[in-house]
Amino acid sequence: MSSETTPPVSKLFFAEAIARALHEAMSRDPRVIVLGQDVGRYGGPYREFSGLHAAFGGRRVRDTPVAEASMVGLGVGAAAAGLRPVVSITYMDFLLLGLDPLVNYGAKLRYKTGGQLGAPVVVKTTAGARGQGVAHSQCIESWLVGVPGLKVVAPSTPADAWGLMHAALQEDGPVVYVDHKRLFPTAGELARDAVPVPIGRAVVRRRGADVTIATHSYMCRVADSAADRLAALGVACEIVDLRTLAPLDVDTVCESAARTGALVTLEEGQLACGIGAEVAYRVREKTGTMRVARVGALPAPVSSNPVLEAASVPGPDEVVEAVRGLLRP
Amino acid sequence: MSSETTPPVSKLFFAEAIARALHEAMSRDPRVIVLGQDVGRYGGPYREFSGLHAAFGGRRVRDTPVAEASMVGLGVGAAAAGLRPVVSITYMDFLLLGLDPLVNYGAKLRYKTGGQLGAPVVVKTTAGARGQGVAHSQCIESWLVGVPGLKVVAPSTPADAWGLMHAALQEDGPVVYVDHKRLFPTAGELARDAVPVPIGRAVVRRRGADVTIATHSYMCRVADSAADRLAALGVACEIVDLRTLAPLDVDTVCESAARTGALVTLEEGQLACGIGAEVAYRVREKTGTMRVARVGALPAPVSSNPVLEAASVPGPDEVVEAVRGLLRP
Amino acid sequence: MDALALLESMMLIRAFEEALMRRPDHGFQLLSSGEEAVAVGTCAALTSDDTLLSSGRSIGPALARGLEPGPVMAELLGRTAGPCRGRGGRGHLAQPSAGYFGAHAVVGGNLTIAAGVALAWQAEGRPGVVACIFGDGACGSGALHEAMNVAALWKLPLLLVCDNNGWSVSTPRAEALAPERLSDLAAPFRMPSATVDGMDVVAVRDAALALAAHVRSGAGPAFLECVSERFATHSTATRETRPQAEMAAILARCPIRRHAARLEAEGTLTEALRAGLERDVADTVADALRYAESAPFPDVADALRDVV
Amino acid sequence: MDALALLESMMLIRAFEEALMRRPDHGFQLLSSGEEAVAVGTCAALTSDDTLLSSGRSIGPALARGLEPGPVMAELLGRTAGPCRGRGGRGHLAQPSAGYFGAHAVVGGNLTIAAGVALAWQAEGRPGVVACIFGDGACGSGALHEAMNVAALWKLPLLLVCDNNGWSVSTPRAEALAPERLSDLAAPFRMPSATVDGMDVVAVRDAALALAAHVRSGAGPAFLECVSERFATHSTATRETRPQAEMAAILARCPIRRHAARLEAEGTLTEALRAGLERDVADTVADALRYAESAPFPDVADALRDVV
Ligand SMILES: Cc1ncc(C[n+]2csc(CCOP(=O)(O)OP(=O)(O)O)c2C)c(N)n1
Ligand SMILES: Cc1ncc(C[n+]2csc(CCOP(=O)(O)OP(=O)(O)O)c2C)c(N)n1
Ligand SMILES: [Mg+2]
Ligand SMILES: [Mg+2]
Repeated sequence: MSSETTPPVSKLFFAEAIARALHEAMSRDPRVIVLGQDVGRYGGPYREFSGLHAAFGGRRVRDTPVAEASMVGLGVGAAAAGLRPVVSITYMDFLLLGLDPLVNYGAKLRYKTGGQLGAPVVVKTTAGARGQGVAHSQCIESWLVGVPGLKVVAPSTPADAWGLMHAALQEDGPVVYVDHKRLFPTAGELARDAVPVPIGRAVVRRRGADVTIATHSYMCRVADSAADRLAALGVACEIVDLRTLAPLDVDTVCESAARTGALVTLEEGQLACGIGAEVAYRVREKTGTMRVARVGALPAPVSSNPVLEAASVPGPDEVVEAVRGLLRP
Repeated sequence: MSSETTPPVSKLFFAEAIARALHEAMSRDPRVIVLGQDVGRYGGPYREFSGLHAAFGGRRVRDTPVAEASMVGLGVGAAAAGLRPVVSITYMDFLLLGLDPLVNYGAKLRYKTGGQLGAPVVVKTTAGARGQGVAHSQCIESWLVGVPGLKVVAPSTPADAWGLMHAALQEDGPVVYVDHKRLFPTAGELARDAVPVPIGRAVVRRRGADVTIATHSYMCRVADSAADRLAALGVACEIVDLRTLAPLDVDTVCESAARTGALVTLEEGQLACGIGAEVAYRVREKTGTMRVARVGALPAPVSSNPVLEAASVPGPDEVVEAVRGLLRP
Repeated sequence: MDALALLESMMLIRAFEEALMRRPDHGFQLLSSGEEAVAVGTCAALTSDDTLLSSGRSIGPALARGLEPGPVMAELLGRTAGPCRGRGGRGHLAQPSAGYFGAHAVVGGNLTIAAGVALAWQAEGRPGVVACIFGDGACGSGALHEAMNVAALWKLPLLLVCDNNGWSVSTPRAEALAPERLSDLAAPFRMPSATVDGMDVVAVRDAALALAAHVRSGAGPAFLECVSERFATHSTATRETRPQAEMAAILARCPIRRHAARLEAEGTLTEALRAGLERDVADTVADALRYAESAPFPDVADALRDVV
Repeated sequence: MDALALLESMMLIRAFEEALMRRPDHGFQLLSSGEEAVAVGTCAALTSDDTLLSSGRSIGPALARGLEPGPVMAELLGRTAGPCRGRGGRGHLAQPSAGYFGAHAVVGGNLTIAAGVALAWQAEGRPGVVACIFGDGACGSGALHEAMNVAALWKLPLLLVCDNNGWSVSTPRAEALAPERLSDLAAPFRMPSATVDGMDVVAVRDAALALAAHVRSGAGPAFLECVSERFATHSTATRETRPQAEMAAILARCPIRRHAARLEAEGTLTEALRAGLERDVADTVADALRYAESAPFPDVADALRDVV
């Protein structure tokens, strides 16, 4: 009877949030197409493209050969020619095969043509470790952050998965959309009147007065577990979810770190020349001196071996230890 | 008559130093081969392979198709099977095409096989801007620094070009050897009794009490020009040539920066998640607070247009400005 | 390799995988069941001079190549008694000392590596053949083109074996690859090629022998396409997309039953002999499991070993 | 395009490059001299519905496609009056509004991009053909394989034109590519192909017309190999490796003289007509130079424009 019968939020899984955003965007904009391995009837390795083939058919939701170089090239070229392709590269490790068209062409297209052409492609790919071994676990977001002309987003919640996909599809240039194997089955809420998540805006996920943890993607959940443990020890963590890695919202991190006086960066990828190094540099540039620690993977490949995998990627233990080390007087 | 008739040093150009090191290594070790585009009779785009084809023939100095993915794959595979290939990837931009075999296979091979196999390949490639445009000018050393299992060297003088090539050829795993278009015609001296340059050891190129400039490759020369200008203004710069980017010799930078009290990092590549961010982080980690500034490319592609190229990559002006900004009371 | 040995080798792979599947702790696996004849037939053409590389669907190739089942099982279960100390796992199983240069889980990723191994062998004057088994999916990748071109140009001792099981995860080969036969891809490079029934181990072995002889002669690479069937889902972690009715027809094409029937018809295989083989294979698998179970997981400190 | 127009178009490219070479301030260039017939013959088969992509050897393709010589000259000299505001230069010259989607200086790099453009056009129901000119060198790259496979599978409106000038910098085509004819590479993908004399503009045009008609019909891609000669060094910054005697024979195969001789023999071209064409072309080039010279270099602040 009243409008209250429609709840103001819906519950959904991360994978569903991607599919929903794509469904909405494809309904609205005939230029949006999806290219990828097993994105069609199969619905994507994590069901994140579920229902799209049924709704939009095989010409807009295309299964491709296992040929990442051409998949990215096709997406970039089609984008330059007027479509808005979403290219699914199953794992970020395979993006290495498609970096030439993405970096050497797509990211530079607007610049090199003096604004005549642009390549509004969304390359959606999945990072992170979950038992799949050395060539299926890597997080190389930090490489992309230094490529002028590229934007990089990395949602950690279903709402952001939805909102950042919509935002990415409204960009004029290439966007790499990085999700994470361990996020797909996580659930969350999406407001019925949700709007796209602005690219370039971090968000404070948890308030706390003692230390700021700046992180992204699945590591937001690790940070949260660590924060729970630290809370029990009397340490209140503030968690900043970067959400967008390029451009990076340094201001939000600075505001938080200025409040707490201490910053821990947390990433699943390698520390060397990583996201943490960049965040730390830029925060200190603005705040002057700042106590900083960073947490990331061990400098080693990530094995599919459960013992070794757990040892090499950061978990709550490492975060707790880093925070305690930093706050030790 | 006496041994003094043989001068203790010889003068040579950077390109010659590479060819000489390879000639020596190939004479000594039949496992060393060279693979690359136009490395044979032509002697390499910058004559850096000059004379090798004549000396060792077409089976050890092989021209390849323009197919970087397979060039790196061949080199890595041949290395794993017992050779010590040097693969020439003309420009670092094209290394993007070969990152899958290098990063997903070569760098992880020793680890994933539990030490059964390794891939002692040297991927020699040329970075930097010199009028060749958006897809022929990039410096992506920072990407490689975060790949466990890879070493990365970047000589700035003929002696180091010689010494690091020898060192790279003695490694048990893959090494990326990054030179620079603007270095090939530069000259320098090489001691007759020179020994390989240890991988992982930076060197102080210029002594000065006021500020440390940590840099590598061609930017060492830019730093030196800036230091000359700053000397005229009464500022004494110490220049640390990193030489090896992975592993990074943080100690040498720290010692210098501890003496001077101020650090400027300088790289030709992008700042975001770059070498400077990493050096700055690790120096501060060791020295506590430290005044730091970083200098790198503008966040834009590098055009072949001379005006735009000069504007986008760092030159002495930017270094002078950064140093003065940092030392301003 | 004689006809009975071919049968036993295929039976071992099947039994090994069945035992592995009964365990809850295998992570997930890419099974070779249905495709045993491709691995076994190929390996029957290889000698101890040769080496083998494969895709991440590695159990069949590794066992067919003659690796000890115990260490293979240990590797798949993450134990340090595996040849890669339990860190390679299914996707990166390797034992070069046993003629298995290794699996690589990047589709198409082993093709240029294999060409590089062949280049080293040529340079060293070694007599062997480098064989690389890859899926139909890998035929879409540019790496195949680059590897074929350079192998043909340089006459590398490379035997390319495409295990065309008709699928790349959920995508049928016809929707991913334009050529009529995948062996057609070899034609422009002027290398000999053949397409054979990959469910017939003798056909695979004979074609592999013929093509390997060409490679062994120094005349350059060759390409063998084996048309096979995947009995299981793509991996044990992926959904089946093929209708049940279709699956029944597929499973009916079992390469083991087919070869056994042939041997029975020929009189080479008796009921008793077959029962004996089954027992042997079961014992071998049981031993392998015991061997693997008795070995420890790696230590946490191992995570930083053998990195550089 | 009539026979005289073909001649004039080739003459313009030659005169344009000669004028450019007389300048000290062109940085360095990859010239199309000797290969004019490939660009002109191909473009003669294209309509305003179509678009063209090329390798970094872009002057011939751009002018043959009908771009204004003034802006092209401005682009090559780094002036803002170029279509890319002087920032693309030789390697990345582009003017999509004029049917030239652009050059890309990564060898083979435009192949999958062109397939993507063709995909967009197919999706939008546009009638045009997407033509991509690439060198023999690009035939070694896996991108060609991937682009051909997907174009054939999806019946993309893609015309692949290989300008086989026999060299990749200093490496002869025979030492880089195993196939007998490069058009053989198209065969496994079941697309029509042809190899023609790339020094004969009429042969190129006719073959391009026939293959473009196939593409235009919606039947999918086609592959045209044009065997040509490079008159200059790889780039004006690289060394010549071909012996002088060989060069004389090569230069004697001039596609412009050949076409002119044919037209003279047919009576279509008179001495006066030819002199008139030469004057026209010279005037056009002189105008182009004036246009370019009168335009400024970009401002330093431009370095941060149009990045994202
Ligand atoms: C470069 C790359 N892309 C995607 C994947 C994910 N993937 C793993 S196996 C597979 C299917 C490969 O099909 P095929 O080559 O036919 O081998 P099969 O699984 O049928 O044995 C895919 C797409 C991968 N491992 N590597
Ligand atoms: C991927 C890549 N590798 C190497 C180069 C360097 N390079 C520029 S042009 C060229 C030769 C290409 O030969 P071809 O394709 O036959 O074209 P041509 O120069 O003969 O017109 C090479 C190797 C490049 N631009 N891109
Ligand atoms: Mg398959
Ligand atoms: Mg050529």
